[in-house]
Amino acid sequence: MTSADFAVDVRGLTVTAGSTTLVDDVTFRIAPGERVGLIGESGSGKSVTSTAIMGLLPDTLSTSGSVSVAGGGDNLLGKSDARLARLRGSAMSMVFQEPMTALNPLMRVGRQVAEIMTIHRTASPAEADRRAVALLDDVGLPNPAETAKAYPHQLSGGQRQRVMLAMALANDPALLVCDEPTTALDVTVQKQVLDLVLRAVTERGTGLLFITHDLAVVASVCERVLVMNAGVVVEEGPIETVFTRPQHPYTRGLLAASDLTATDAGGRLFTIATAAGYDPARLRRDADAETAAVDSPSSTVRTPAEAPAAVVEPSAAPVSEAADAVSTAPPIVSVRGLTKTYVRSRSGLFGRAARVEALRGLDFDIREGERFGIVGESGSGKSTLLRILSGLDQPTSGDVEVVGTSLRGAKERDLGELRRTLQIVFQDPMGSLDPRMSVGDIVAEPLLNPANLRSGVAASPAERRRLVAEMLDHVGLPAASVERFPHEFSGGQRQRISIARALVCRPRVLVADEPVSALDVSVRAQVLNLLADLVDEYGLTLVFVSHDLGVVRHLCDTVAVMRAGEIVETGPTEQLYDAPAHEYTRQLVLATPTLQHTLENA
Amino acid sequence: MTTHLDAPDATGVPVPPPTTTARRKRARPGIQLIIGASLIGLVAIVALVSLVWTPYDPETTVAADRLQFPSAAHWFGTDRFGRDVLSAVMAGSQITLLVGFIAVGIAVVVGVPLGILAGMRQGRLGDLIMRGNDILLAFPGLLLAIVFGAVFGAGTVTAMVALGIGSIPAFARVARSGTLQVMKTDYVFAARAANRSEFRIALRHVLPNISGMIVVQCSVNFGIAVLAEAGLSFLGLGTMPPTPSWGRMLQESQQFLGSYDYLAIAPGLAIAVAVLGFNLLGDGLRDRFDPKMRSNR
Amino acid sequence: MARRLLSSLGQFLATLLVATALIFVMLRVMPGDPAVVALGINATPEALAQWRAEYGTDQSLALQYLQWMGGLVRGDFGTSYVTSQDLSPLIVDRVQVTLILVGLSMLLALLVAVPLGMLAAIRHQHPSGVVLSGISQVGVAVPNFLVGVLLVAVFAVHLGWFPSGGWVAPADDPVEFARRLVLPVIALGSVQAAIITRYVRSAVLEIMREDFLRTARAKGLTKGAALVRHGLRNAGVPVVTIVGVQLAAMLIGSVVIERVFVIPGLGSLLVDSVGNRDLLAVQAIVAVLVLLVILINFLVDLAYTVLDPRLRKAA
Amino acid sequence: SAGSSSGGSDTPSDAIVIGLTGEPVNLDFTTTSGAAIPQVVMNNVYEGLVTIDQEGELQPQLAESWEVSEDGTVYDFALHDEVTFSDGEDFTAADAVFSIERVQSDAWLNGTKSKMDVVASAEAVSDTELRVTLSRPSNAWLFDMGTYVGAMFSETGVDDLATTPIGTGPYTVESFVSGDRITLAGRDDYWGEEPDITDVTLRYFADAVASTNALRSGDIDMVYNMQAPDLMGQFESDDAFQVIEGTSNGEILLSMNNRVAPFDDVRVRQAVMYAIDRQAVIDAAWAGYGTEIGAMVPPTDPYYEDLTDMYPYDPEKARELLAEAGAEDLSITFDVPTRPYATAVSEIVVSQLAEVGIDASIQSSEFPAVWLDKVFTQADYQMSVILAVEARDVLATFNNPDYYIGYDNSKIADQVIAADSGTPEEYVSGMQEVVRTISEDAASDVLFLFPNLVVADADLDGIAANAVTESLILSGLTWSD
Ligand SMILES: Nc1ncnc2c1ncn2[C@@H]1O[C@H](COP(=O)(O)OP(=O)(O)OP(=O)(O)O)[C@@H](O)[C@H]1O
Ligand SMILES: Nc1ncnc2c1ncn2[C@@H]1O[C@H](COP(=O)(O)OP(=O)(O)OP(=O)(O)O)[C@@H](O)[C@H]1O
Ligand SMILES: [Mg+2]
Ligand SMILES: [Mg+2]
Repeated sequence: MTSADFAVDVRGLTVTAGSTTLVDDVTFRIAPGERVGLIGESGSGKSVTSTAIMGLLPDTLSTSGSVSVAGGGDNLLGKSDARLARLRGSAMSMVFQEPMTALNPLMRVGRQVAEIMTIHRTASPAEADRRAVALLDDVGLPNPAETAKAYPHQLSGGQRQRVMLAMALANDPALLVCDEPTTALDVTVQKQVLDLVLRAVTERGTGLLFITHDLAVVASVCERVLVMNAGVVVEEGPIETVFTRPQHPYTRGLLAASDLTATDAGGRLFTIATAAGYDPARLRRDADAETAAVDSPSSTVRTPAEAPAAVVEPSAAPVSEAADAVSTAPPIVSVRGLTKTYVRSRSGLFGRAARVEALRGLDFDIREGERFGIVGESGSGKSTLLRILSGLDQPTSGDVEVVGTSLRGAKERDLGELRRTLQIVFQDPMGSLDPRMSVGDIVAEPLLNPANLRSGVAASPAERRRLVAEMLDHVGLPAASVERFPHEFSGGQRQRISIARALVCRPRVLVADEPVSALDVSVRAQVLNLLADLVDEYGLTLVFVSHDLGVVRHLCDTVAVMRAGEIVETGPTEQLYDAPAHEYTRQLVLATPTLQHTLENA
Repeated sequence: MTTHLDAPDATGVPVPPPTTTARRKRARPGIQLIIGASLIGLVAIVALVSLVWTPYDPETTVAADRLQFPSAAHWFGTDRFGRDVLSAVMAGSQITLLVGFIAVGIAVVVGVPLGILAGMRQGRLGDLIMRGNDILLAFPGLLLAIVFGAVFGAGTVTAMVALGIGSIPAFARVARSGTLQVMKTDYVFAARAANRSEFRIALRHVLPNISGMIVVQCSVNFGIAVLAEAGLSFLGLGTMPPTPSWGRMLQESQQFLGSYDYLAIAPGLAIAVAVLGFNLLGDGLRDRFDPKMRSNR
Repeated sequence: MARRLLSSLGQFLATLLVATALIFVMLRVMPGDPAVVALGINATPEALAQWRAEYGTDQSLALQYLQWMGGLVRGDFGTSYVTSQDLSPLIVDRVQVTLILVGLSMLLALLVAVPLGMLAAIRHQHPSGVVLSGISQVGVAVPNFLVGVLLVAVFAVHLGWFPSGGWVAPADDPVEFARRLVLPVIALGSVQAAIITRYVRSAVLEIMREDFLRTARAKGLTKGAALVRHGLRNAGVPVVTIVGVQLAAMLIGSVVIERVFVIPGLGSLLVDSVGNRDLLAVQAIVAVLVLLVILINFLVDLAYTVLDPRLRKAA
Repeated sequence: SAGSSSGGSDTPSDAIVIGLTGEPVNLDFTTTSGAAIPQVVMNNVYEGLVTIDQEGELQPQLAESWEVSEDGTVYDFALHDEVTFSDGEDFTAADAVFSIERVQSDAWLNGTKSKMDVVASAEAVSDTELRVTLSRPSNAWLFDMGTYVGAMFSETGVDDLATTPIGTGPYTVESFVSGDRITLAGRDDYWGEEPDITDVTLRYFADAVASTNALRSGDIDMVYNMQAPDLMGQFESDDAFQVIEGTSNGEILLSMNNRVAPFDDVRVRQAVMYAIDRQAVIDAAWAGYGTEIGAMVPPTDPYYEDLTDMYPYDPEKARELLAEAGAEDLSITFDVPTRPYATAVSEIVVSQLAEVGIDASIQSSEFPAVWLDKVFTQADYQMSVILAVEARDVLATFNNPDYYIGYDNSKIADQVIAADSGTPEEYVSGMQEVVRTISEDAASDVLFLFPNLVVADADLDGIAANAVTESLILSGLTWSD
């Protein structure tokens, strides 16, 4: 076997846990320098596949088939840990998803990078230290000599992921496996890291196995893609082909659900179930149009492409109608000079408190019936703002008025009106539901306080049961759900429970903090459709936070862009996208990978 | 001290996270849980039975029957006053359980609300509670028991109360760190947004979600209390005669080591069984409440 | 770092202040008139009054507290009511004994527990790991005085290999000192070893699930090497915590072993002084024990900072 | 250790290690009570004018001889010449005067000082001649001079009695490691016969088992006054050891509070006397060691009389007496000090009382502090049990209505004075009468005479096993080979 004709060769890889098969007969081969993507929904077996290749599966799982790595001899499956250890980090290496936990918190990062060279004796300790700094420089870390002496917690997520990458590339492996390396990162940082991976593997001729659930990302990095569903590779081929002419319905479904610019005849997003009416080819055509738009920022109006009959252009139409009505309505939320400074608790009698300026002077209005989006990267203060709007936290200074209640210095008893009119949906569908309460109790909880009800009179148990049942029906959950507990539901269903709880008292304002970012694309579309429907149905004012521009664009008519506690730009959605006035907004738009965009580049 | 690191608590038991996934799957109870529960069950049943029946009266001395080796009449033999050792071991389980229950009970009743309060009211009040807790931490239960013995007279009650007070910090810490985690969850925010009072939140959300950790801590401290009571009785500062107590039986048996070993074996085994039972139960519960740990044991 | 230290120090002192006040008040409510205990059952009222005046027990509480604290600051614990001896040298002696006993026992415990705990964690699915774990589980459940009594019965009385107890100062006779310490250190250390083994095991198990350990393996380290190079220090924090907690508990818990082996430690002195109603001695001993516990907590705190760079910038 | 087989170490034959229980808190018996101090220092460090021998007889010590005046109030002592204190000072009659007067002064706080009340004056006639004048004749006084009240101090050596006792005895205190040991060293310049064993270590054990373990493992050579009689059996069958049951002055006294119900009724007290099977108590509580004596007078006292038949074990009679007193189904509390003998005895006593219908519930009183405070000082108790160790303490116990027993001494007070002031023969018969009266009134129940159990290496000779006074006399000890 010559080591030149493949970076990795996987044949009939099957992984089982007891009687369940996690990965079923997977076969693929990556040529040196080739970039292959592996996509699929959560739980489809992507990570198991990649860990199996690295030989890092827990002992409780059993494998069959064969895995060969360039320079690693024949089948690695079942080889001893010591034998595999010689290959890991030299012939093949891996970058993991969670940059926060993948590095040893107690070791300086320079040492961690140098270690991979000393382990494999590819450099003397002193040489390794020196090369580590060079590698950190290679991956674009500022001031590499200093950075080498830092501990992981002193670096940002993106920086840590660069360190991981430096580590992975140190010994020039034939194969680099990246398991969702950018999922935890902001879009702007994601773009930098992706560019870096791309450049590194191209320069070194490294074979790349890139795992992600984000179709746009895979399109921007890889040449070829494997689509995995329930442990089986259902489709494989060049990106172009697979994404524009998918053969398998599952692939088509993924594409449809990922495309937030396409809606069906009813103006609703496609889901995997409704993907039949979706034409993937439009991506290619859209991409062309998009390029045009970005290329000529002067053109503020987007020209709808010649879409097939079944596909109607994004929600632009209904939204702009609403927008007109909205602009005349009185503000339901009014924010002036809002600041919030957190004082991290002192660590002792003489310890000085650390101050975090989470919000630094915000001004904006939200009008009745408006769909107000807030985008911004992690830590920009989005959640803080929402907490203040919903009266869960106090502003440090400035005025906030929500439905006529001034929140500055408001006591809990002054907030009755606010609590009745404004409700929240949170990001993590599991974390926002008390695992110890039945769904019925969870949804009924807001009804327990008579102050929350329009009537102001306590609801009888029977009344409560009726309202809960009605609400569950509205969000599309079976009536029997009442008796069950959150863990018995899927992520999408949990988010429905959360929405039901928020709406059971019929609020006028719904505040949603990244309600879909923890969800798979397939479910994401369903929840977004539901939200849109309910907002219409109940005539809600929506305040919607997301870091995903696509989602905001689909749902909101007005967008505020936040950065480091400030709003850098506000305006009608389309205008902001098409003619970003602020440099940061422009960066954001450019950094966000969209299928159209990347396919065009491919 | 600034040991508010939400690292391990006072007894050093790593704090399991709140049981967000507690009900996940009805996993089969672990072997530790089964053994632990059986041992404790055994002790509890013996204690209950001894309330109404023991083979002989454990306190009545029969001079003629002193120091008899185990026989059909006296399964575990008799002690130097001619009392039946089996009866004494059986009755001794009452004291053991009582000390455990009261000591743990005091610690839970005082420590848990304090911990929850400290966790929910960060700031002055919370700081104050935890400072007080740190001070209390400087007085180990055994030290309190010895000093309280001097102040109030040594005895079972003093021992229970002292051991209970001594374990308050452990519970306050566990409760506080659990509460801090629960308070960060979105379902607490949701409950706030739903206009629920802090008291209701404490009752409906915090308490149920930290109960797993508390239960684990209880079983750990139960074991600690049993051992401490035995140690105190050994020093003559625990349960006073004639009430049978395993620790004192062990202490009295010392002079018969080498000639009447059975006198030491019975109470020694009884202590080990009870403590082992509680420890296994604690470990088993921890595994159950902390699914992360489950796969690894 | 310096600020953190300073702040810990401040808390250390504040805790100490409150704790001493607590001790003082607590012991004043202790029944039993020290004068009667000291002078015995036939003492005349005049003699009692004279005694009280001499030792100042007839003064106001606040004054007595201030005097006591004043002494403490100067390292003077006062003169015992009962023994008429200067307490400071006595307590210094006893503290040394207890610290040697406890320190050596903890050392032994760590030497045994760290490797065993790791082994039990690495082999948690193999029979050997399960057996180790079981042994430690049983070890935790055995009262240490029982271990002590058995050790004496076997190794001192039956085999005669070691003395059955007693204490010889290291300066007087280092060999005898060591010989006499063997059994008590084993008795106290073995139970601690069992306890710490369990904590090491669970800390290592915890670490073995960490992402960065997987990273280490992905770098080319075998399971064991990854654990040693990257896991141990991380497991250090929980282990340091339990060592601190156990040390604090042993300071007073060793009294039982001191009793079994007739070792003149601080705990025995406390129990004796309580029995003699030697108020000042009890007060001083409790203060010293509390000071040591607080000191241990303080050191544990510092150890965290040394072990974990994430805690350094706090404050 | 010296001479012992198993230890293996070969300490020279002039050394011994003795295990004791009950450590002295300091060495100053003039201000601190408790038998542990005189146990160490009397006859070893301090000497008296006279001493009490193993049979309880008075023997001359620092006084070569003495004469008593016709009326029994003037004592002329002829003192030994050439006696020196351990600080080098000569012992003279002036020191004796100083010592006697010191007991009467404020410097002496211990309650036993009242024993010197009877002395009117003491004067040094010459360096070797001492005259003591009593305010009235007293048979008890000279005996008391053989106990620690009669210890002779040096005028210049009383500054630091707590740690540095200075006396004329054969030993000096070399070191005192509290909680562990006291070492004594033989004096080169002792006036009398120098002891064979000059290097004595007294080790203190909180627990009897630890002391016998130390003996078995060869750490110590003798356990004196052993508190775990059940261990004796093992040593009796072992040739390497000798076991001696000496007598003592200590009576195990089941005290009843004569001033409070139900024990203010003599019938109830008598019922208790009949209810107790004393031999059974000795057998179960103290493994058969101990002697029934029937009253608070040990056989070594001159006025001893066997009164053991006065209250035979007769539960039937006890029940009758109780019925007569209208005290059936009696419930009492029993304050038991936390001492091994007391807990052991109490468990049997409670069992026996239960048989006659007295329900005694045990209440532990920490000893000494709580017991002294509650039972002794405040007399806040119904029944208790205590080992009364002081020599000739029957009068101290019963001839004082304010004492915690609360015995109404109106019947005996005059008899006592008469007896003490009379001739030795009158003293004996008078005291016997007093004791009989006390017993008839069942003032309290003397359960048994506490044995002084000694286990020692078989090669050790000269063990003073009878603890007639508190003192443990070391000077006679010698290794047999
Ligand atoms: N150690 C294991 N034992 C048993 N089942 C496992 C184990 N590891 C993973 N699985 C199961 O294997 C399936 C595939 O998991 P995998 O982690 O590969 O999914 P994934 O595609 O990477 O998902 P995600 O996008 O969420 O990372 C899941 O159902 C998971 O529950
Ligand atoms: N309770 C708090 N105490 C101290 N600092 C806080 C607190 N909550 C938030 N912060 C800080 O305020 C800043 C803004 O946080 P916020 O959670 O609002 O950001 P975000 O935009 O929602 O980020 P993400 O997208 O990651 O959710 C961050 O630097 C954060 O660390
Ligand atoms: Mg994955
Ligand atoms: Mg957020």
